Amino acid sequence: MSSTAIAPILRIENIHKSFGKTRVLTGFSLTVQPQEVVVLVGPSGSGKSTLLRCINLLSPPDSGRIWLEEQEITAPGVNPDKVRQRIGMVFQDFNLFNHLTALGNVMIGLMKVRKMPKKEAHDLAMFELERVGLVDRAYHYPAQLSGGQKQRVAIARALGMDPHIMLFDEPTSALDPELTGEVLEVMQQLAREGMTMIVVSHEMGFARQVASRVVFMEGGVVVEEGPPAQMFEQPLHERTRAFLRKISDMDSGGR
Amino acid sequence: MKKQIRMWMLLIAALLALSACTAVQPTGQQPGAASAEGSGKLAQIKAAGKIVVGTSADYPPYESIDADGNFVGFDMDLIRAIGERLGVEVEIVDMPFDSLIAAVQEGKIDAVIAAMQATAERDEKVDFTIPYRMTKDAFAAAQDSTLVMEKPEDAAGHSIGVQTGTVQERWVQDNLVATGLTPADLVFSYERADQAALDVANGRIELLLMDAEPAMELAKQTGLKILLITESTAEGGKSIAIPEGADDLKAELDRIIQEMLDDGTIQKIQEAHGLP
Amino acid sequence: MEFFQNLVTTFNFILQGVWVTIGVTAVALAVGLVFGVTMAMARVYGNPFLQTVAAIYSVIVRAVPVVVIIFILFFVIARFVNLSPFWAGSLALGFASGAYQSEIFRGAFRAVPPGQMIAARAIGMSKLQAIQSIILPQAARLALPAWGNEATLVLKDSTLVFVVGVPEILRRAQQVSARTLEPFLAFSVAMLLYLVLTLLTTQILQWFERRYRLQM
Amino acid sequence: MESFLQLLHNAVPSLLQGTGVTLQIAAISLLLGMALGLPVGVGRVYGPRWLQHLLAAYITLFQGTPLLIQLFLVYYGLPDLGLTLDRMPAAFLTLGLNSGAYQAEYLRGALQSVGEGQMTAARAIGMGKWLAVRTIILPQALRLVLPAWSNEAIAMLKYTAVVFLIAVPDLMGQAKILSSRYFAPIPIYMIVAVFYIVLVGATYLILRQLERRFHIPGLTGEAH
Repeated sequence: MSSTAIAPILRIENIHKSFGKTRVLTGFSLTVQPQEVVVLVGPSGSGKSTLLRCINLLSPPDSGRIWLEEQEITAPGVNPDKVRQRIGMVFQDFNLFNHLTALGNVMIGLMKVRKMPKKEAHDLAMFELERVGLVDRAYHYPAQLSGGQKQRVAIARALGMDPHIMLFDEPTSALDPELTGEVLEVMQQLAREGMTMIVVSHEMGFARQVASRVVFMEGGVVVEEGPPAQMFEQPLHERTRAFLRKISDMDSGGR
Repeated sequence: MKKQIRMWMLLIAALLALSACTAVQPTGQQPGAASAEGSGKLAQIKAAGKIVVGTSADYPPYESIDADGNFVGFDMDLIRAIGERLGVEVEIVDMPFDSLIAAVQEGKIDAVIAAMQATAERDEKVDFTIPYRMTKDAFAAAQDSTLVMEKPEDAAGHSIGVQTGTVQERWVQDNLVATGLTPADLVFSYERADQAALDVANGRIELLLMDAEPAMELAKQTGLKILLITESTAEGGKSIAIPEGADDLKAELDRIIQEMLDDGTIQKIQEAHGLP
Repeated sequence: MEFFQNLVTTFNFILQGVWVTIGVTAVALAVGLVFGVTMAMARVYGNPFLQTVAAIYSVIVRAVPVVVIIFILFFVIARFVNLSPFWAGSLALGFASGAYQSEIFRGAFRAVPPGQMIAARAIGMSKLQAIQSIILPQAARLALPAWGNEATLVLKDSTLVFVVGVPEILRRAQQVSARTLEPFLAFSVAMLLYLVLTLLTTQILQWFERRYRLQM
Repeated sequence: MESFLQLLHNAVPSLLQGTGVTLQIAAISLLLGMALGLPVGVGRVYGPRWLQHLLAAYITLFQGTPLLIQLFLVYYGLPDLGLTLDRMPAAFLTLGLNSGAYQAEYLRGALQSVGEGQMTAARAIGMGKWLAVRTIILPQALRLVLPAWSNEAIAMLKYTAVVFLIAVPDLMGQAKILSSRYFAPIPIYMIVAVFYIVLVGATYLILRQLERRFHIPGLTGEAH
């Protein structure tokens, strides 16, 4: 993969997804290059979360094709479990395994999915917890952690699987405002380390600083995309402008 | 935790005390008081116009239930005939055999007719009329059983079923278990005689000990064979049980039974039910 | 053909026990309701003495098998009044159910927000009035799902009164099987009849629940 | 009082024997019920549609009918079909099948209350469905089900009291024999009631300890 920098890590082509009669994705396409940080914005119901779930096949698209590192993962016969190991995912409401400690949350995938011996899994899990700055919370259960800490454990859990790309589904929107910083910091650090990331978020500050590209989607398709500077200063579409103005206002108003 | 344990202990102590109190009551009853209360028994029954009689309707040809749910059998016809002579209606109540004595004691029923034998032990709790029929017991086994019995003690060491609260249960406990001939865990006390018979037929137990005639009847129905008919396990004859101290009732019933024995009424009813 | 005839005979014979089963269940539930609500009220709103009495009743009765309670009460009741096995058995079953129902209603009383009681007292109601007209109607609705569950349990436990000779479904099944010597047929029919009864009860209770659901 | 002590003296040895039988039946049936309830509960939630229906039918049958009829059908009825079980196996089987239905339902409730997010997260790190059920969902559900399971254990202890009707000499069976032997039903059944209270009380305290030992902060089922 690293031999040609031009080869995209992810290519999404014209995917459709409906739930019953509700059409959520209506011909969505996107290409992501290695080490890119793509921030996905759009009004609620525009299909952002569904898109992430399509990418790691948690809910496979009805039609259209997706390539991950030049392998078509929507092709029949592909084992979705194997695909997901290469895609890390972080959820809005953390979804930490409630019966396991922070350490256990990171270890379980290593042992059960990557089949690591316990000792090795332990060491790697500790390393990942250190990456998110939570070694001192290793033996705490989820209920004993703050929201921000939970989300950092969730990130460590995803990182433990050694993903080639990370998906973040509104990682800070369930957090109290004062706790978002620690999570965004970890994400920023990941970006610096060269992790490819697709982030659904309305944290405009983060988008401005970290994103290589901002994608505005609405009605299940990409309306407009571009580098943050361009998207925030002079978006082409009126709808993009209106939306970004609204959330910028909310952003500043909230602080 | 400690508090909980203490509470449990308290509860248990209270309950034990309570059961101790109730235990004293029935046995501690003044004989005088009991007979005073019982002296009106016959009058009570006459006044009510009916006598309530308990039975355990699982014992053909003595007592069973027919297709329409009526009580039929020798005992049933007999008690109805007695009721006629008493000049009262007869109401029959079906209950487990082992509850019958207690039910009389507690005054739930006025009398018991259930192929019951007047044993000394039962006589301490209730009174009995003169016997209306002498009986024998029978040992039954499955058709393919190779067991041969010449005397009751030959049952030693074989699994055996009896009905709870019967004299046969008592005999087995006293003569086979207490003497070490049969281990206690080979003796099974059944709620109903017919269930014990079914278990012999199904091969779950080897032997069944019960009254001879019902045993023969059940043996016919469930395909058992009778190994031994004996008098030595049975004591006395079949009597009607009535509350302790109900002397007037006893006198009247004794008189009627003697009359029926003399005039051949009982013989006739016996024959109607195939009893020799 | 013979099997069919047997089936009809057996079915008809056992069917007569259905009404007895329903009767026992209804009486036991009603008795249990009276005991349960009274004891729950004593437990939640009573003075320490009443609270203790109600707690002991609930704990002891629920720690003892229902069949043991039936045996004890069958003989205890007989000591005081002359009741038929049907009434004695039903009362005993009701006494047992009362303990379980008292737990259900205790939970329901507790689930009614305390503000309700305060508000009722504030408009000048006495404690008993408040319980009667404000707390009880709300608690009853809250208790309905658990109570429905208890109702089906009592329906099933009503087989236990067969030990004191009540001619309900199981007793009749046993009687007919003693005659026809086809226990499998007899008990299967009994089982089927029971299945119909419980499913029917569940349906009725669900309808009630939907009708009287309280938005809280 | 003296006669009561005499009665107690006569009754206690056989009642202790009966207690042993009662405990044995309760324990084995409970374990059997668990061995059955676990796969049935999981299959009821995660199995294919046809299996879910089949398991639902099993549960309805055993929850919708009295234990006593089930016991009679197994013990007295099955020999008609050529299957003659001895009394103890019949007791284990019936109580086990019955408890299995209840345990499956409790587990189903617990599994469903674990929450979608746990499954999604497990799938997201590449776990297969069954691996996720085994390592993520089930360990949580089993802890959630522990209180219900404790209740079931106590209920089982009490429900064993019907096996005397197939001539098993359990606590209740011994009581029946004793009460007709000494013609003292009320005191005998009261003593037996005390026995059951002690058994149930001890079981309750032990299970409470167990629940405490397996407690995990925040895992109460209400979190969702």
